[in-house]
Amino acid sequence: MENRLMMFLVIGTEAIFFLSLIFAFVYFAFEPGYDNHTWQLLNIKSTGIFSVLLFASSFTFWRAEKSYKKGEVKRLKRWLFATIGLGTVFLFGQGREYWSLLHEDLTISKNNFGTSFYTLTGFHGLHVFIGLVILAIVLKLAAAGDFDEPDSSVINTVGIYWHFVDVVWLVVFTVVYVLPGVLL
Amino acid sequence: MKELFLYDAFAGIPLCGTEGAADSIWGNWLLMPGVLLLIAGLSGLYLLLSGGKLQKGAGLYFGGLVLLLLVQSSPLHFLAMHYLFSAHMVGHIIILLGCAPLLVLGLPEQVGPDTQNILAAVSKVLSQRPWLGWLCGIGVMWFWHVTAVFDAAFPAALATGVNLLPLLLTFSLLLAGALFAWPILGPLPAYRINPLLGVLYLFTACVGCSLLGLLITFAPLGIYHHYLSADAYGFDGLIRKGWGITAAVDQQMAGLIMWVPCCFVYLSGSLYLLHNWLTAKDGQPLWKESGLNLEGDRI
Amino acid sequence: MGKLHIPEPEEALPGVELEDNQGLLQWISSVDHKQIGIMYLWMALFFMLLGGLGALLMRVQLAVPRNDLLSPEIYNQVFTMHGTTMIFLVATPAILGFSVYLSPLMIGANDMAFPRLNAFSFWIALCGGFLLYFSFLAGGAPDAGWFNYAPLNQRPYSPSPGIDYYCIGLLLAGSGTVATAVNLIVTVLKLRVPSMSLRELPVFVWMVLINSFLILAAFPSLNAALAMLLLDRQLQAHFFDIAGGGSSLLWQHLFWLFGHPEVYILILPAFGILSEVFQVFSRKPIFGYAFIVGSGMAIALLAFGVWIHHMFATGLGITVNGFFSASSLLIGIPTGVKIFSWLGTMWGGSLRFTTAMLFATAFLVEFTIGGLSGVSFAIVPIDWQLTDTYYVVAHLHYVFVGGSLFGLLAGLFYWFPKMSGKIIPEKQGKWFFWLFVIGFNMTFLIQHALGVLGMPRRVYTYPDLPNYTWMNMLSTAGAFIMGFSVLYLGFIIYKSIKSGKKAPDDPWNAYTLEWLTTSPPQLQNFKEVPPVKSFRPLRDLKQDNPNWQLQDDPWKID
Amino acid sequence: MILVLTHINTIFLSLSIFQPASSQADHIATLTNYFIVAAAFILLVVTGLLIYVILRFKAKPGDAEPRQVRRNKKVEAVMIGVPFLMVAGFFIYTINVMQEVHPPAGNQVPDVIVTGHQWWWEASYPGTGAVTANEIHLPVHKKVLLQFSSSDVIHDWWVPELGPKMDMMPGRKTHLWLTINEPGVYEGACSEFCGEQHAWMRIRVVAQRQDEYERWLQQKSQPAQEPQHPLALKGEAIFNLATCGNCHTIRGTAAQGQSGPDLTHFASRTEMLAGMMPTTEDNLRDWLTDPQQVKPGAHMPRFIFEQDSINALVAYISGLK
Repeated sequence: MENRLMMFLVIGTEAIFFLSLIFAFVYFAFEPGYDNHTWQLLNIKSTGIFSVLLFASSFTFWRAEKSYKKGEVKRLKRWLFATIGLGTVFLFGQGREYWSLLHEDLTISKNNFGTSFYTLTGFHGLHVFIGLVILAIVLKLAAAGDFDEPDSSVINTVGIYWHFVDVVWLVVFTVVYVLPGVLL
Repeated sequence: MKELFLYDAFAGIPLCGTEGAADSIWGNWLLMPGVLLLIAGLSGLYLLLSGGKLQKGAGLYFGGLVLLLLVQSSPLHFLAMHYLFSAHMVGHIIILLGCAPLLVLGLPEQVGPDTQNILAAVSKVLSQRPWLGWLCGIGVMWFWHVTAVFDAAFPAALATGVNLLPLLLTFSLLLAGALFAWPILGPLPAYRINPLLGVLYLFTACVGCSLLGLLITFAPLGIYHHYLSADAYGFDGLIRKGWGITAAVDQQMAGLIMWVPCCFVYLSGSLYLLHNWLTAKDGQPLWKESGLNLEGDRI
Repeated sequence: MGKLHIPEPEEALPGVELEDNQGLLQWISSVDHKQIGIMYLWMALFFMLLGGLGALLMRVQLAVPRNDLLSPEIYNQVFTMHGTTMIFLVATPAILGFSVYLSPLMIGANDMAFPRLNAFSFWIALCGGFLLYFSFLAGGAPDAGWFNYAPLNQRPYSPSPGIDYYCIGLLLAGSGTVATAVNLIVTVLKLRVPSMSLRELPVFVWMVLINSFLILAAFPSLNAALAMLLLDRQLQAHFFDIAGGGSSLLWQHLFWLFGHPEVYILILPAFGILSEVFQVFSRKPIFGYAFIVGSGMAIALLAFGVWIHHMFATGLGITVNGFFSASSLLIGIPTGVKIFSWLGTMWGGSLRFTTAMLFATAFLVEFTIGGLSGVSFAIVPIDWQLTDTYYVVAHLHYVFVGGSLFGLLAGLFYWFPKMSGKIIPEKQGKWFFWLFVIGFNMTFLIQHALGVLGMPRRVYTYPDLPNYTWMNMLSTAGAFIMGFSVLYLGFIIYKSIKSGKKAPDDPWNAYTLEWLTTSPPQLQNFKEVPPVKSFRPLRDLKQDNPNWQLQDDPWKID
Repeated sequence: MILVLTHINTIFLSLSIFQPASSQADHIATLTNYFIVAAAFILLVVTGLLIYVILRFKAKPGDAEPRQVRRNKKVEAVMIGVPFLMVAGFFIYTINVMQEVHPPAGNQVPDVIVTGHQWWWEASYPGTGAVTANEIHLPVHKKVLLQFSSSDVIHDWWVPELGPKMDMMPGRKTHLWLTINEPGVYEGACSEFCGEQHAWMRIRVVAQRQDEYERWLQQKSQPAQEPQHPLALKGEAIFNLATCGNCHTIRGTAAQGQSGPDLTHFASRTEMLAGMMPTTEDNLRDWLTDPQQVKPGAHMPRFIFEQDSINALVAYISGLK
């Protein structure tokens, strides 16, 4: 129980961190320097697909937790592996998007859209990356037999974090990719 | 003057002179059948629940309805519909955080067994999943202030036809407000959420509300088109110049009303919960353990 | 009377060998909350000497008009470091030190919920502090003030790497603080003796709990702002760079969204300490437990709704100012409630003026002055006149020193016997008290007048205008008395630890559980804890046991 | 005791915000006075109670445990009620004064546009061509509108006797209303930390009767006087040769730079370097010899001039009246 409460508190404080970044993004969206033209460079379709994959990783993790509770360690490992795979693909997608945007000459110092876009999505990517590292450790521990008995709160705790990262992306995706298209 | 009546679901019945034609803003009282129907329906609901008798707390319930009637038919509503975003916001807040909690608080205590079961079921769902009520309360607030939805809620955006949106708006605010208040003020004390969880519930609601308020306060003028449109009844000069409420000030005030006073309502609620909890006598049951219990088994 | 098993630290910490007598190594490798708490306090004292040295340098520079002892370049670094040090490296660690040391003891636990995280938080905060000071060697300390306004914090206006160190140092220290807050919340909510409900938490622990939530909610926006600033300075991003389309107001919003709650973060635990001190030395329970807790909660919640009052002079318009004037005025009410609650605690009591109680009593006056001058900033037109002048300097020192520090000093004298097992002679404590109070008021009371007179803050010198010189000179003289008194405090602490009289376990006939164990407590705080029936569990225990003997008659009433 | 109090009182009355010289400052001073009375009352109540409590309840040897009172609802109600009423009163008053002092500017053309620079003030008078620095002339008995902005970091306008301060934000415009009561010279200073020389960014407001003000404005709208003396003529040549005109403007000549103060009527200002020193030939000479020595951090670069050239420049610039 202590672990879970700790993780709830951590994601609470992380949520406010992301709110601040989103606040900055929206703040600039109202400023004249915000370049709507550059927003058009974003590829909502391909990013949408990668987003779906990230959301799918929440599902696979949920399956992993279920398997763990039932004591099916083999399945746990499989679902964990799938989760890591999906997360990695998402990061790959983000890298791909950054690459193409840099080719379009949108850098972090180009204008304040670039500034707030890279910062917001970059910090989310960083959280995904940290999540992947944690998941890899969990997978390693599972392989070492640490989770043979379903009495640990570790998997559940890591799950809180991983679902949180997905929820943050849901909000970021809506604010950065969807809403400007609807409202502008 | 017919088109003026379109601003609610049904034609309005002016109380003092023709709507919008009164010499002073304060003369624009208007009874609208849509709202009257809603109030009648809610009164009927009370009688249905209570078995036709007025029980303890009926004053709160009907007080809520009278407040609703006042908000919807007074010049505040007139201003809200035609001139002031801030008046519109005051109306929202009163319905969401005034009328709706009053209705919930005033629900009859003695109800028939069937009704009892329904109330218990609703209470159980809401107290086990407090985020549901939270999401309703905050979600509806955000939803109606998405610029496109907001502008659509006014008849000005529609060329013809009867616009059901304003009535829907009122009703949805009332319902969301009730669902929001339920886990805290609900009729079955056994199903109210843990007061400390309640503090968190209200504080996060305040954050949600503040963010929207902040957004509206600092957003550039003109993202909500409705109040920038033409002066329909000739009060523009009085309001903009006489009262000094320019369009920019109006939008700021609207945002700030949602941000600051609205938060004080939530915060006062938090403190009320906390105070009751701290001063309660031992052994007095205040709440039942709910499904979501952040503090675990140890309080 | 059922006794309960309390887990030993070893059980909570599989695989960690804890041994005594390993000297310094034992401290460095320690995960014991008491040692970490004490290290926090040493850290605070160490940086207080550094920050105080800065303050004295400034006061010397300002003693006479048109002084050129310090160049403006150096002066700006000194005052920036003074503020940053005192807020982040003195007040915060001191508060965390007391929280970490006392919370487990007061709730009958043997350690924090996550002892290793606890150690990590301390060391990362200390590293942050050292990194910040390393900037002096790396080409210049930060020089844009502790609130580091944009765009002055940008490269073109502050090319030295100082502000980069400011960002990284504060990010580290801030992460440590947040981690400690998480740890404290979990500890208080999960590790209490099972019979202690939240309604029986000692007031101090309540304040720590509320404060930890405040930290969790406030620090992320600072961290976000620092990250943005670092990106601006290192990768040429445009958050706060006006020419590139950035905004200087964005920094102010994010900074004060953190900064205003931070003021309360620094004062709430002090309120908790004072509540304990007032109770014990008045021999009465706190007047209005619900009120004192509730007003703490009210302050914490309101703290997030008032930050705009730091921006009244930025031209946001009278509508915005008006609303935030209201919310800022309102936050004065719970603060006032607390003052009267403490007076109510003293009323009808049997007051014993130990050094701790003297600090608590003096606090009531000093903090009322600081609180009232604070209210004047909620009144927008007065703020328009007086913000960013020496009146603010006076106000914030009455709040931080007359409020937080007086509370912390009361706590230091109150818990010193418990922490060290030694006694500070009351006579020496009282000498320190009077020196400090006189020095403090002499330094800062007159600064109210300087501000009203027209002296802006953060100036490295000033022209010889009527009354400026003697007022500044008086302030400088006071600062030296204060500086001397702090050295004297260091001396009496050192002397008491070295050769002080051994302290009994419960020297003050106190009310809370930390006095149930030995002075200083063993590694394992408690073997067993009696059932808790109220927020004064130790008093209940004494009442229930008529044969309870105080080891030693603590009261020397003079 | 009374003597000390009277002395303190005289000092306070001589203090700037209690010597309001504009109607805006008047409003604020009245509000401040009410606040001081209320604050003094509260402080008196707290200290009074405290002293009483200390005297009355100090422990005596052999005291029994006092009665364990936990709360008192009436006291609690007073504790919240009285401050609430006071706060409410001040809030209403605050709103009133704010509306009096700082109404929105609307689209009105400002009388003066003041721009903050590191570390000096530029003041231009729209519609007249007059531009000056650090010494800002304003008419009395007229409600003037000042518009503020900044060319670099945040600065802040504050002249205590004239009332409210206002930030100057880069990239934004702020404003201030002033109705000055009496002619006179009012001292102020930049009130937002703005970098190395924040201390020497002082303002002088010279308030003049309407006719004098207009005469001043008329005179300052003129281009610079042609130098007569041969040394001054030489100075003008050096001024142009040394690219001083890249940063400074001297109206009527080729010098049209924008980043330094306008020097067209430099010598008519009584102080130089934003209040740092009086405008004298000696000070000017020191400044031109090594600016960093005089005002470290200032953005004026050091030119290596011969002593003769400096004398010529001083002759030229100090002739610009």
